[in-house]
Amino acid sequence: MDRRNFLKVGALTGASATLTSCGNPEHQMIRFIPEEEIQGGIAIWKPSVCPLCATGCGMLVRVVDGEAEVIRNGKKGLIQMGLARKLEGNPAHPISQGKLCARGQAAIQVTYHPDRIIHPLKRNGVRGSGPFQEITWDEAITILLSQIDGLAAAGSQNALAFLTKPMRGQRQTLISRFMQSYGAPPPMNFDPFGDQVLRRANAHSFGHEQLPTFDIAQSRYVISFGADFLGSWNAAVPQSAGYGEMRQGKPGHRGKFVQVEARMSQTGANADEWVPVNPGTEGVLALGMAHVIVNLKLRPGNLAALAEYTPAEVAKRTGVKTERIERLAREFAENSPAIAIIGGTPLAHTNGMFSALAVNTLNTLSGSMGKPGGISFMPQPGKDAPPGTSFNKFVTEQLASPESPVKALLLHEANPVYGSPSAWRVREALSKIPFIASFGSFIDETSILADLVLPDHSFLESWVDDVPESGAGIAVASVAPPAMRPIHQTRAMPDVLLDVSHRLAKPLQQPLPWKTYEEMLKDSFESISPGADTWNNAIANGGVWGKTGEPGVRPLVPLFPRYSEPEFDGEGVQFPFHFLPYKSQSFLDGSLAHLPWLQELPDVLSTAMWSSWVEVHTETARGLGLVQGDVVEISSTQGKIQAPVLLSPGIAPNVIAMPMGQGHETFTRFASGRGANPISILAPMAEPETGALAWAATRVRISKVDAASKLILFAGGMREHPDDHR
Amino acid sequence: MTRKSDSSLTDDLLRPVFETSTKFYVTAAVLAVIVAAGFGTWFYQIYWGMGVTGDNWPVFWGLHETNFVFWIGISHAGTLISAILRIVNATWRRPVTRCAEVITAFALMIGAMFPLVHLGRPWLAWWLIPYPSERLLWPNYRSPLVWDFFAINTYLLSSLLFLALPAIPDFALIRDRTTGWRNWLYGKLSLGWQGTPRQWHRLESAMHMMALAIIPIAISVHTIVSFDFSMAVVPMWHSTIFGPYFVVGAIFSGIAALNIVMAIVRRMLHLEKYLQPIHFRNLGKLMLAMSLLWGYFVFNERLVTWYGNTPHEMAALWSTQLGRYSPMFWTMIFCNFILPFPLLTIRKLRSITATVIASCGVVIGMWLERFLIIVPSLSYKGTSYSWGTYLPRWPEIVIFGASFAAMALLYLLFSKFIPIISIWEMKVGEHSNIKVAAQVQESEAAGELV
Amino acid sequence: MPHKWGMAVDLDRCTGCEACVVACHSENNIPTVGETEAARGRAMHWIRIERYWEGEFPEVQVKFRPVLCQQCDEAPCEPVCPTYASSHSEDGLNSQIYNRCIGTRYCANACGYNVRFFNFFTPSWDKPLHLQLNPDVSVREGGVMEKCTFCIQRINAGKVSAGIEQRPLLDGEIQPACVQSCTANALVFGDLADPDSTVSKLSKSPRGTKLLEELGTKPKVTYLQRGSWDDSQKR
Amino acid sequence: MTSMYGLFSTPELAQQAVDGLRAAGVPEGEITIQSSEPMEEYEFGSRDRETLMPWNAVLGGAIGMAAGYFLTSVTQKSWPMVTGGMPIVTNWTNLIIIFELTMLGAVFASVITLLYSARLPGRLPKFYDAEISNGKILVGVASPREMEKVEHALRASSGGVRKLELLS
Amino acid sequence: MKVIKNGVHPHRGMLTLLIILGILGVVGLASGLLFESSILKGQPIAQNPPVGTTGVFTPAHSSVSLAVRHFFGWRPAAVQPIAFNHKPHLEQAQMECLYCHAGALTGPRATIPGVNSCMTCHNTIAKDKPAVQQIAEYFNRGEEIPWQRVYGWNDEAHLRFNHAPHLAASVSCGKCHGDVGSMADAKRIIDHSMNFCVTCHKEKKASIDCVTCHF
Repeated sequence: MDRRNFLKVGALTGASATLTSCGNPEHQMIRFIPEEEIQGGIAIWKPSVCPLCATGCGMLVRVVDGEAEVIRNGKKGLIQMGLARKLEGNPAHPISQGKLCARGQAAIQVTYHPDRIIHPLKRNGVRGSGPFQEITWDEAITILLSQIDGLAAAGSQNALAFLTKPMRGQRQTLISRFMQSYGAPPPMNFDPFGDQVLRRANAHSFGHEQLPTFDIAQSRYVISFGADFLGSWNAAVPQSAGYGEMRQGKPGHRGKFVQVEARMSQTGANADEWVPVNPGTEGVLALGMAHVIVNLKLRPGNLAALAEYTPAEVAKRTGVKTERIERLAREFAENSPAIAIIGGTPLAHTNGMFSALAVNTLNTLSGSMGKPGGISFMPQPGKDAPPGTSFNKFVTEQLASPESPVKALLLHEANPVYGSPSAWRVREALSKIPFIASFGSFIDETSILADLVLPDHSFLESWVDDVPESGAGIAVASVAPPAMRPIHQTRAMPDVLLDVSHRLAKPLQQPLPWKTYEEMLKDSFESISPGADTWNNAIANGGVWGKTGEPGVRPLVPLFPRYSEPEFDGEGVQFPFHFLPYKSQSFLDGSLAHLPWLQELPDVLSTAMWSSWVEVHTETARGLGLVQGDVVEISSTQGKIQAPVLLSPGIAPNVIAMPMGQGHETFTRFASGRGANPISILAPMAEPETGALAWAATRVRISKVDAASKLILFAGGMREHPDDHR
Repeated sequence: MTRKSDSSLTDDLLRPVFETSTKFYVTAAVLAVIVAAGFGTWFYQIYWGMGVTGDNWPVFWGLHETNFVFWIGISHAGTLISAILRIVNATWRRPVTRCAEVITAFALMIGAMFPLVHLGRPWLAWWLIPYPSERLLWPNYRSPLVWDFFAINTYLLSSLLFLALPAIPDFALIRDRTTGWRNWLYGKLSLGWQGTPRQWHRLESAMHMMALAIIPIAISVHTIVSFDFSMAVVPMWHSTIFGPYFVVGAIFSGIAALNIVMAIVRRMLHLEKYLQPIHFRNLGKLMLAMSLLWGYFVFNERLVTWYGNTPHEMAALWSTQLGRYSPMFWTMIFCNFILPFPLLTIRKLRSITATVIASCGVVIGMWLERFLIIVPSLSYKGTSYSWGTYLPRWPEIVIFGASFAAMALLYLLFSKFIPIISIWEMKVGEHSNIKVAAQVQESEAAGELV
Repeated sequence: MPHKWGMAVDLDRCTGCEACVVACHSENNIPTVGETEAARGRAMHWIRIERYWEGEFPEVQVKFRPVLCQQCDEAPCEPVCPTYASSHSEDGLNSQIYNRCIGTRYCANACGYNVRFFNFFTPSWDKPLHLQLNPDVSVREGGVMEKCTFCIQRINAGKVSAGIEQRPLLDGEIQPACVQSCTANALVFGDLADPDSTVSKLSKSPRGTKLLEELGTKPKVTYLQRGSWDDSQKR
Repeated sequence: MTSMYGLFSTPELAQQAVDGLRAAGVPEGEITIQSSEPMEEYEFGSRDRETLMPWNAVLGGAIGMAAGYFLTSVTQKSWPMVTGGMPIVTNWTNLIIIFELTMLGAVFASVITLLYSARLPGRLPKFYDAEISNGKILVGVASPREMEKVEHALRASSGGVRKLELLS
Repeated sequence: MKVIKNGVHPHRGMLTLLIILGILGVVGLASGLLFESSILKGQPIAQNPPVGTTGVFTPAHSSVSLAVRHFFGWRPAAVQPIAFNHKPHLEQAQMECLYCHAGALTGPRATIPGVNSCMTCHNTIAKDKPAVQQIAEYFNRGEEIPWQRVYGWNDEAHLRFNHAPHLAASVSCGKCHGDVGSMADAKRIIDHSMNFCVTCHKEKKASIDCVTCHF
């Protein structure tokens, strides 16, 4: 053979013990022949998609060869394989624009997590107590088949349920098709801190039941009502990129940013003006501004509809000074394009819908809808599957009913036992279900209830696809092949599902004709944009994107919502403080608490690591005789938790706030038994129209308890120039 | 004068060498165990890593470094003082010099251990030795730690010689009074000393030359130790008075240590006849002078910082005056200033006991001073976000304790094998007993004046 | 012609998202010390976002400032090292040579910015987390000082490839992990020796300041102070 | 051959003996004196005092200084390392090393001079007498030419005189 | 050029000292452990069912003896599982080093060839030779041959060597690896000491910056 050819073969097998040094015990292990083409020591970049939040950033994965412990035909040994080493944003991808947030970069630890489930498991003891035993994939799939066929045989197909975290793209399609063609109800998704309220409001105002996309880069004035849009809310990465441009991207034009909220978030920390308001009155302030704008004829509008929102009245309700309201309104109108953003806490009150609509009204008045520097909605190519019902209080009540309507539950990466108020009694409800199979990669509070565990590949080991809901002005459909070969005996959930669907007693060949998920993706992408090498380009670039269809916004006359008073659980005398749980910058709603990098990442405002805390205003604390690190008991009508106090000047004196994410009972060695879970003491309040959990509608009291503080702070001083004692 | 006193004197001073009580063995054993524990802890620290100490970010230096400065300071008791006294030819020095020089030798050895103890990778410490290596690299002569290396070794070598040379005639003495292995051993040690006028004279003049050389060396050593801190741009460290400040502090703590040691030796070896109140009184006066000097330096340091009022320096300053470290600071002021002052000035109080009490206070106070120089500055360095604090953990404390045990043990063994008071110098002293007596009168007169 | 690597940090863009912090951990094999050690103040973050409160409620503001090794031209950390473990590279970086470090921790004390971190224990990774480690970067053992290197492995790799292709390095060709990941493009890295590079231009900006300039360490990191709404109104 | 010495209980007697020996015409160089302490107040105790020690010390210091200078500057040049924007050869700091080595040189020089000129370490002469360390002062002559004169001279000042047969 | 007989080390003088310290070290650990239990323990595993991976990766030496060996630079000569002979490959077969050590041209690591690349030739050539049959056995078992590295540095050298630029600067393989063609099995005949590298770097006007190699 000729030389080039030979070199290729040489490269194919590549190096041996070059990374591990001499004397390393791994040397005694046998080494298997590599199963892929490897260039020893050379880094390759492969596209992928970040699975951690709803943004759907496109990533590039840096793959360098290394030696992994694997099991091949029963023998343990080392194999040289391409290993993902680092995640970076995909510069070509319209959402991530080459960037990736802290969480996204830590996603790589999901793949290499020491507590990842490495083979199928079968429950082996009392449900929920933990002990599992290893089984083979054949056994596992047989069990699953028998259960599902059993239901079919009994004619109770509708007793099969599928519970997932919010899903998009072809995975969502696959699951709902599977359920539909089997004859089961559509899959449920669990997302209590999602934005159903805002989506619904947008449907009312703009005809899109979807999260908005903000062109912050082009806008000159951004006012945000409680939205942590630079940290944990909506498409944080592209929003941050836009924010940077708004600040310094346009010479001579430094856009202004105002944040309205009761507790300073990471986003609020960047604001030029931080406007604390009484919880639940954000919408009032928005309409107050609208009133001023219309009143001053800065924009045409129906003043009568806003009659009750005179600055004086609004000032009384919100606690913001009249002149400030007037000034903000004028600035907002005079510096177009201007954007008003609402998200997070304001929507988590019982009057969330009102606030959302109020802010939408403000946006409509500003006239920057659908324009550069304004708000638009992303086209959703290939989105044929219905979103699926949301798993909430009402569902749990049905499940908890003596005769549980669900006989078999398929679980995928949803953790309602941890993520819902204890008042929902999710654990009890799920325990009633005779059979639970989990596809998740970790044992958490919910999947520990499973009878059967079929561990999924990590996103780096499997085909990934996504259709982002917001974050870019153009249509985006991401797709990527596995970045590396699986390191454990896991199988991709979609493949398992397809396999099962074909091996059922009544095979679902017709609705799900594909052998593998890859084929399914290929078909769908070729249907999105027909073309010879669409598919190859897509998997090479990490997706397809472009101007398919206009970012449609139904032009609307401003719609003026009727005011509804926010309701709170627990009356003011006994429970003097508003309790604001908020999505942790590191762990979001808690699904990322198992990643050591994020545990050790100092929260940017509190600088806390490895701990949970409760933020109390400095003065309030002085009143209660509390100092930094004192452990307090936080009690609501629903229960009590303990957490160390963190003094903060950036929170309203009548509010205490606590980050979500810690307080896991069972979630890997890094998260288990650490800190407290604020969600557990939330009252089961709901936003009436959508039934979404109103997680900011709980009032609490705090009292000092005698306990060792677990507050670990990275920083010493709070202020740059501490006052001296001369 | 009569020559008989000679032999009796010789017998007194040699008694400890020849007679060994069980008390000796017990004490030695106990001390040895403590020292072993210290070494044990050190190797525990080497095995697991520096993390077993309380050091952290940003306070990377703690107890080990404090002890380093402290012991080097103590070492300034002996050689320096005896060298000065030698040059001014103060005859009352004769019984004191060797006790003092021994302190120097051992305190230095112990002090020089701590830079090794505090290293993250002590097995590489020999990279400080300048020698042509296959790495083609040499030590960095800009680093105060390398200066330390040179200065401390110079000081140690010359102190050891300064201690060893005048011991030769005493070895000869023991040689002549012993048989068997002792005779052999001391024969070797005495290098065949005969005591011809020539030898006596050369010895005297060599001691004189070395005394001249050792004074600047000693001063340079503690100045360089102070450079370890003052070279770094750290609040309260980066100051030009550190050199003299440290030297004074060193002599201060040194004299205190000497007083304590002398008192113990006096009691344990029954040398009341030779170590008389006069010696304690004179050293006490020296100590008082140092106390005043020290107080003056502390005042300067604080005033200048306070007046300068740069933000992070103020933080470090106030943490010692009113803040987290203030209890230690005020204890230090009490021990180093308020306590010794009356005890050493008021004649009625002035006794050996009083001097020793004062000395104990000073030793404690000076240790605190070193801690207060190192830790608060590091705690309040740089941007306030990165401020920190420090608490020692058991390994540091054990090693700290062991260092004292080591000092005691070495001293005990030394006094076992070598007369702790230079016999031939005492004999020379005997010739001028009258003169000494006269001096006593003088000094007491001086005492009344105070 | 030797390079002079420098960085500009636009405090007006920085959102405090801390993407840089995790990027740095991921790129440079920085150990995760764990809860106990973190509680003892041994957490390692080569780059950190300093947070300062200003004013009182309700008129309260926060200032974020990413702090990493300032790669001083006249670095206090360098001369104090007895073994040259911390010395100046040809490109003006404060290079930290792990194998030469004997662990005096003197450099960390001399550093006015507290950006040096010490391996108090030999780090460990629960398997298979170690499969993520970057093979282009050393894994430091206990007793060794470490700090931000401006991702020297990326700089060297860039130089090597440029050298093999016999072409000059392009501005922006080399990006440290933090710069690459910065979501708001607040961090800019480049060659200060090249007057046309973006970083040189930014470093000359009127908003530019140096951290603790009074120490006279001549940092190569420039901080562009936040602008204010009123300025942009005046323009 | 024989040599002869006397042991004297007081320096005065020793002085007499020495004078006597001189009178007997014994050359200065042949008179041996040994004592357990310096006798500088007495004529016999202050013999051959002249020494080059101070000059040797200075010389040693000079050598040390030179060594210090070369060690520092040469090694610094051998691999030019830049630290903290300082010059390659940093004389300010090198001065410290130079100083220490100078002092070390001086100390060593004076010690070496001592050992050399005091003939240390050496072997004990055959007629050393342990009585010396009890305060006796030895005055003697190794293998005198006129034995009687010496003996007479020594006896003149009261002191036990011993005669030794030296086999050498 | 210094020739190494197995286990010549740069600093023998430290041996005695180290032994003494070693003895004291044992005493030390004993007494130390009285006070405190293991430091290097991983995160506490709370109520997690044991489903994950076990074991810990650390750059610490696996044993004290290994640490000592590294410290003195003692390293036994590589003993290969199969008596591989470079000579015929380079002389008869006229192959170049880069045929098998292909990585050197493009990347940091020269790469020791895997069994696959042996078989590309040896499934036809010299099949009767016992050594080749051994190779075939490995191949059929689906295993790599556990070749041992001949050169290379200890981890604590923190050396990031990259072959590519050296080849680009047309440094011959023999310069650092000797004339492997003339040896039966490759021996470590050149001491890759810092002196060796730096001297050549100086000759070639290459950078002698510390961070060129150590990072």
